[in-house]
Amino acid sequence: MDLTPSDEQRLLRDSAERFIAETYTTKLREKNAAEPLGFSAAIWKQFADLGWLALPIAEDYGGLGGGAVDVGILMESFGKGLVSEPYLATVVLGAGLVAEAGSDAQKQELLPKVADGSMLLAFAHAERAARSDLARVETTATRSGDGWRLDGAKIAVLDGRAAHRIIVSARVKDEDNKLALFLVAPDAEGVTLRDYPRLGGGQGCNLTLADVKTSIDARLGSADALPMIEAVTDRALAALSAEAVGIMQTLLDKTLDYTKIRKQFGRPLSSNQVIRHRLVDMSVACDEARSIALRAAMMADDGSVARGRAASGAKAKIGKGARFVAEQAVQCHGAMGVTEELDIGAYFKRLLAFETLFGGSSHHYRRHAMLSGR
Amino acid sequence: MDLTPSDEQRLLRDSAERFIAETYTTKLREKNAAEPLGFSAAIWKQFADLGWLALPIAEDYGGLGGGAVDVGILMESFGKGLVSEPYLATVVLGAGLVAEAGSDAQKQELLPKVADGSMLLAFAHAERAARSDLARVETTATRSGDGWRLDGAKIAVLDGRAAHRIIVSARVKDEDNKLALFLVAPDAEGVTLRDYPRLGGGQGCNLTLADVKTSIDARLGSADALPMIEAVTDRALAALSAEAVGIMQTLLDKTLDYTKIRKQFGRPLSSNQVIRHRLVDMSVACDEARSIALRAAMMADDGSVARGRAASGAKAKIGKGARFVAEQAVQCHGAMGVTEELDIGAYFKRLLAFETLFGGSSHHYRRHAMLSGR
Amino acid sequence: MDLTFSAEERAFERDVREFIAAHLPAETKRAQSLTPSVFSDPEVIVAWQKALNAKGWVAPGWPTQYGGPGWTPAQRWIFETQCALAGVPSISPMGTKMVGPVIIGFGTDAQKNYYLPRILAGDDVWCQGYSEPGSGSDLSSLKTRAVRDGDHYVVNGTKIWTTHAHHANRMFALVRTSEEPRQQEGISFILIDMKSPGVTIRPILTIGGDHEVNQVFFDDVRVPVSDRVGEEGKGWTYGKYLLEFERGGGIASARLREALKTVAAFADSDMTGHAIDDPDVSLRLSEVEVDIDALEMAELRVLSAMQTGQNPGAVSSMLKLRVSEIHQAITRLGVDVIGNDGLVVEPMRPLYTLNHEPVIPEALLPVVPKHLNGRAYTIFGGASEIQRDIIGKLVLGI
Amino acid sequence: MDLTFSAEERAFERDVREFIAAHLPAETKRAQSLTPSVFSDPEVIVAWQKALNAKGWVAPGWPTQYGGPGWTPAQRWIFETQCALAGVPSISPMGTKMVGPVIIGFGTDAQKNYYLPRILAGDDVWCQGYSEPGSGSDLSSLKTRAVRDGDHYVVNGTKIWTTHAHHANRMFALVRTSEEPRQQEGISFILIDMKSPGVTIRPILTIGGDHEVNQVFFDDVRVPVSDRVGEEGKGWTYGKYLLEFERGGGIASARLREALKTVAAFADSDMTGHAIDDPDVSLRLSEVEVDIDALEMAELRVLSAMQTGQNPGAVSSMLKLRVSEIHQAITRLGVDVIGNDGLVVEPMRPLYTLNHEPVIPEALLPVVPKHLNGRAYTIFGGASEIQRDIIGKLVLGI
Repeated sequence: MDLTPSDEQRLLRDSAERFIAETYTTKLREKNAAEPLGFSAAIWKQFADLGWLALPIAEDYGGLGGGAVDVGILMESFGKGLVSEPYLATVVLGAGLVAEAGSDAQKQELLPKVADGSMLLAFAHAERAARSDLARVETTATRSGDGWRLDGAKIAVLDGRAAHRIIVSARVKDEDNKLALFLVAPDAEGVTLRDYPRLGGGQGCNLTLADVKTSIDARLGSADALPMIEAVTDRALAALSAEAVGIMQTLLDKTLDYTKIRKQFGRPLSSNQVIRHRLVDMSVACDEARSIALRAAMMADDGSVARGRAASGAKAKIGKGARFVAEQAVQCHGAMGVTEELDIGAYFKRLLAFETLFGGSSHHYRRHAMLSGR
Repeated sequence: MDLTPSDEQRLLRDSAERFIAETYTTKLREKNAAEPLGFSAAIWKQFADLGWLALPIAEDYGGLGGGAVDVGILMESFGKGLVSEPYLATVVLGAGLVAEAGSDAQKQELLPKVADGSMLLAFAHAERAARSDLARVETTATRSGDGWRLDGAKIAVLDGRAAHRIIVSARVKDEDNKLALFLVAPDAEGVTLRDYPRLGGGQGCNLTLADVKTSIDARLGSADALPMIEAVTDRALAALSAEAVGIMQTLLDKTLDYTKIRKQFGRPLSSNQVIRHRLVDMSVACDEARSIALRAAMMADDGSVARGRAASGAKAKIGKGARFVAEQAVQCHGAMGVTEELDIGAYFKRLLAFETLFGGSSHHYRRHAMLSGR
Repeated sequence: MDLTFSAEERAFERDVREFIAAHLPAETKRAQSLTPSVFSDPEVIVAWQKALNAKGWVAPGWPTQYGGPGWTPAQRWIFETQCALAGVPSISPMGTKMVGPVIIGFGTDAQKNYYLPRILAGDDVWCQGYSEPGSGSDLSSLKTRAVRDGDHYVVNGTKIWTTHAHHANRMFALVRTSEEPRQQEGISFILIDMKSPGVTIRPILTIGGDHEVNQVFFDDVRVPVSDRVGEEGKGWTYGKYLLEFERGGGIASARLREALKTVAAFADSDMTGHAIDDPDVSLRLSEVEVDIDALEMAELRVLSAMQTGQNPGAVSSMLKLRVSEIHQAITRLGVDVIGNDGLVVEPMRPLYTLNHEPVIPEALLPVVPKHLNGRAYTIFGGASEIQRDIIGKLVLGI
Repeated sequence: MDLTFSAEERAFERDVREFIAAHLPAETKRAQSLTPSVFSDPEVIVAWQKALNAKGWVAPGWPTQYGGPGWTPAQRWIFETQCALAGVPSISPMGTKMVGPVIIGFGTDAQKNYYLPRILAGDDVWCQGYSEPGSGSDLSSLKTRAVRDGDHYVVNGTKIWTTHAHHANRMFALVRTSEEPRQQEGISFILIDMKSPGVTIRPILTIGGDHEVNQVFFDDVRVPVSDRVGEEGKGWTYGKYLLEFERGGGIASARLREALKTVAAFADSDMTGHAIDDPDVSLRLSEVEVDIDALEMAELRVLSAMQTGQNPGAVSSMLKLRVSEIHQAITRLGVDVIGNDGLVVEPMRPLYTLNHEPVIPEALLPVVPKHLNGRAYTIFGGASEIQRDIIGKLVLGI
């Protein structure tokens, strides 16, 4: 039993923190937001060069074989910089699903390219009627000629416009409505893509699939995809939780700095006991978030119940804490906090997006309860 | 539209406040707690003389025909004194059920006696398996010879030991399990009564009914009793809400006094901004409680949906506010607050009992939602 | 005590409803529902204000001699409730609720005769010049100076968080006319023509992406001394009077109730996958509704007290606190209800000028911006922390 | 990073489990489960402490030379977890965690040789003499005076909130031995024989109806100077050292987890009409469980840091804050779970001496008293407000 990071993990943290501090400035963020895909190809290349894209990919497929804790270290730093590169979509979700569900041939084809930065992926799963229920999918896959035909509508596809392949979940009519995953090219006929700037950075899109034809080998593996989707989503929850920790910590740090300097009625804001105690509560929330995010990462490879409880617990608790920290950071910044003059608002929005993604706190507390047999 | 009290209401408030301030002291409270029935017969006589027992009883039956707002004025004062006399059990619940469900003969027999103080009543409805669900009753009533036979177990019967008649709810087997109410003498054969001091003052008892025989006219009316139980319970919720307002206000006042005088680190506690703002939040909670309790009283005779939403809304919201005020009153009193040295603890316990009685806040928010068609 | 209306009041309620039905343009209603900022743009309000002015209903709080309708508190309640029910945009408070009462209370006859009818007609669009960079909720520290030069003041300095400065032709402002040991002294209340040479405006985007507030710079701006309201150096008193007016909650529960109903309707629709089936959403709808019930009763108690001539007093800070918190609870619930659709940012502003099919249902577009902008409710007009200080002092004596 | 145990650690875990199974009397377990006060009565603990002492496991935090078991942090973790799982009563912290470390740190050899073995064996029952009426969380204002008279101090004054003074034969106390301009100076740390003439004890009932704390009066009580620990006038330093020890959370998550499990078991039984079917109860069980998960990770992080020689620092205030809040959330959930049965007051104390059939199931009797007494968690040992002041200062630099 040991919670001290390894030397490799310390190095990873140092290099990520340095990268964010030196490179990922507000200016870069603004530049990225103006890019057609919402991020910078040059930065993505840097990620590849630093080995970050290869980090959680198995060594057999050109990766470094890192675990969820390592990804968490990276994500926490990404949170501090509000990184908008599609790491979650491509590496955590996309490569994660390929690794989990794909055949060896599919892994050999796709994963090394993800690792070297030449392949971007996205995951199209959520549907409007499903809300946060992972099992609820109405998109259908039908055998058609020598391939598949897909029909349905997906929302909240993270960074779908940038992806070379979108992994689409659908129910296979001929197989008792089993859930399956299909690789779809975004420019395939019948695919309509409405993209939009995403709250807090990055992009998203809604996807309509009308009579979309794919080849027979577009299907990732052949087993029931739901357990795999759950496993990968739990890993995404752990990664997002770590990212949220970085965002929360940054908001706390900025608010501390601001309230120490900013004077009202002749005294710094932080001389108000009410503000001081609130900062303490924000700091407690950050500390707890760090604890529970680490726990979710450390349990990401456990059995589905323990893993799911840890992931949903982290998402739920950090959701609550993030809301508190974000709202109080804005409140303590006063009028400046509710404008785009400072980047407090940008961090606020990213945390709001965190809360929304994959379902909010009450959804995840309920999932936690359900997995506990309640 | 007018929210100013009438002259009669102002008089009622003044006399009740005066009575509590002058008569209902801590010493009387301690004396009452040592009484076998948990309250004082002399005080009950005074209540009768003051017309308080007759207050909500119809004029046709020897009462004053007052409404829920008038009862609320009285109950708020009772809260300030932590009155332990069985006003709720006898006047609000007992007489309320008789008035709602009884035949004219039953009303003629019982209500004038309640009004003059010679008849105490209690209501035995809750069962352990039902939790707060008013409709869930497993006690049965069977026709037997020329009367009824009752079997079952009731809990949380308020002031049952003191009652001359206990109104017991039961399902009538021969009438499609319709809910009905029966007048039972506590010393009837087959009735076992386990009484106990009640949290926060007064008494309670658990009741077992094993082959209890009553006369045929022990049944209150003959209609389905559930809507009547709901109506009377809603009025009890409004009355309890008003009582809670009195308790909350007293805790706020005492805490204000204490924190202004008590010094720590050389300064009064109230000079701490954190304490000051907490007192403000307590005062906001008191003010909101007063508003919503008044609303429940003013809507006590509305249709069942509006009435039920108002009553459950008040119970739910005041439950939350009461919890906050009670906990912070104790916290601000420091170690003294968690002992029986001051009466802060007594008020705390009465509010805890308030929260428990007839179901907690989440139960009542859910009932509110259900009545809203959700 | 009685929560029901008299026959006269019911008749008035009918009149108001009919008036709204006859005079509220459909496009005004749509624009209002697509407005995620705190105040509605003047162009959204203008037609409605003209109609109201013709009826004499623009300024319920004004004495009849200046054009107020002479309503009882119950009538004001009914009017506000019907407006809320119908989704009517609020008239800008800058004129009717802010500078208007100050002119009525402290202005010269010439000022009254000139400005008051123009406020009612909407001929002037007003903005408020109080806050300055660095002053926040501590207004007494303001630094914008007005130096006397003959029968003019020459104004230099800057104001910030100026709502609708970019629409306004008039500003009422607090400026420093002399240096005094007590900061509150030496401040005067003046009216500035926004078209004057030397006035420049820098837009500030809100966190929700809206252009509602600005920073305004004054560079040797000349203001006639006749546009000072009241005595020189007493501006702080008038400003405080006005702030109390601003804080004096008024009747907010009706609009909050409608905002909650809108969220509930979203939750009960396909647009959100029937979020209402989530027990948490359903329970929170009840929680907030009961909060509004309590607020409504508090507002009615204040109205009843006013009807019998009592002063509502510091209760306005308490109402301000609760209104802002309830507002935020509603907008927050909205975000949770729309779920994944909250990730969509629609950059077009104003939203009501949108003329393409949005990615998500049009009605959902303002949900997230409203929540974002709504964080300002506990900051503007005296932050909640300041309100708690005030309540502690005035109500609890601590 | 790794959350699993090594083979050695798993073997140790087995040893502990077997030891508990062999030595924990059933009546001790019942008494512990029926104890609603913060600390267990000495009579409840005594048999278990004797068994532990024979094994050398009484004081995990002590150096081996004084009888500590020399465990690694992981072993301490395992021991605490197994004790929690088995419902073992906690050894009184007054001896092992409070006065013991001060004697080890600052006592003479004679004091160490005499007192430490008696603490381990449970021969002395200790109480703490810190708080005084009026001092609250501000200990530096204490007034109990010890005046030198030959080789004795003569003590006059009073201490309050003295846990188990009525069971104790020994008190460690902070007393004023001289008047100094800085209040913290002039305080000494002395050991008082509770059987001395002039010591009287007034019981104070807690809000839950338990006799756990007392007020103690000293009327010319003579204390040998040899029973002063450390230097005269430096008592404040030792007292603070000890307070930090007291605040230094240690390993609380395991017992909190068991307390939550108990509530969950009540909720999942006929005793409560299956309260667990209430979605609110189910959700709150998850909420608190996740809070405990986070606390456990924080405790493990501190243990890991200590294993590599780092100082946990001000994190102990943070843990104290969370432990007290989580404890209160659990007891509160207990009250909500038992519903109407929470109205029943059972006046008999100690509850484990009850020998009649109670009105409600015996297991539910401590639920409400635990909640009531539990309000003290955010007050004793430095109120939460004080902890927040400390964290602000030490962690955030404000």
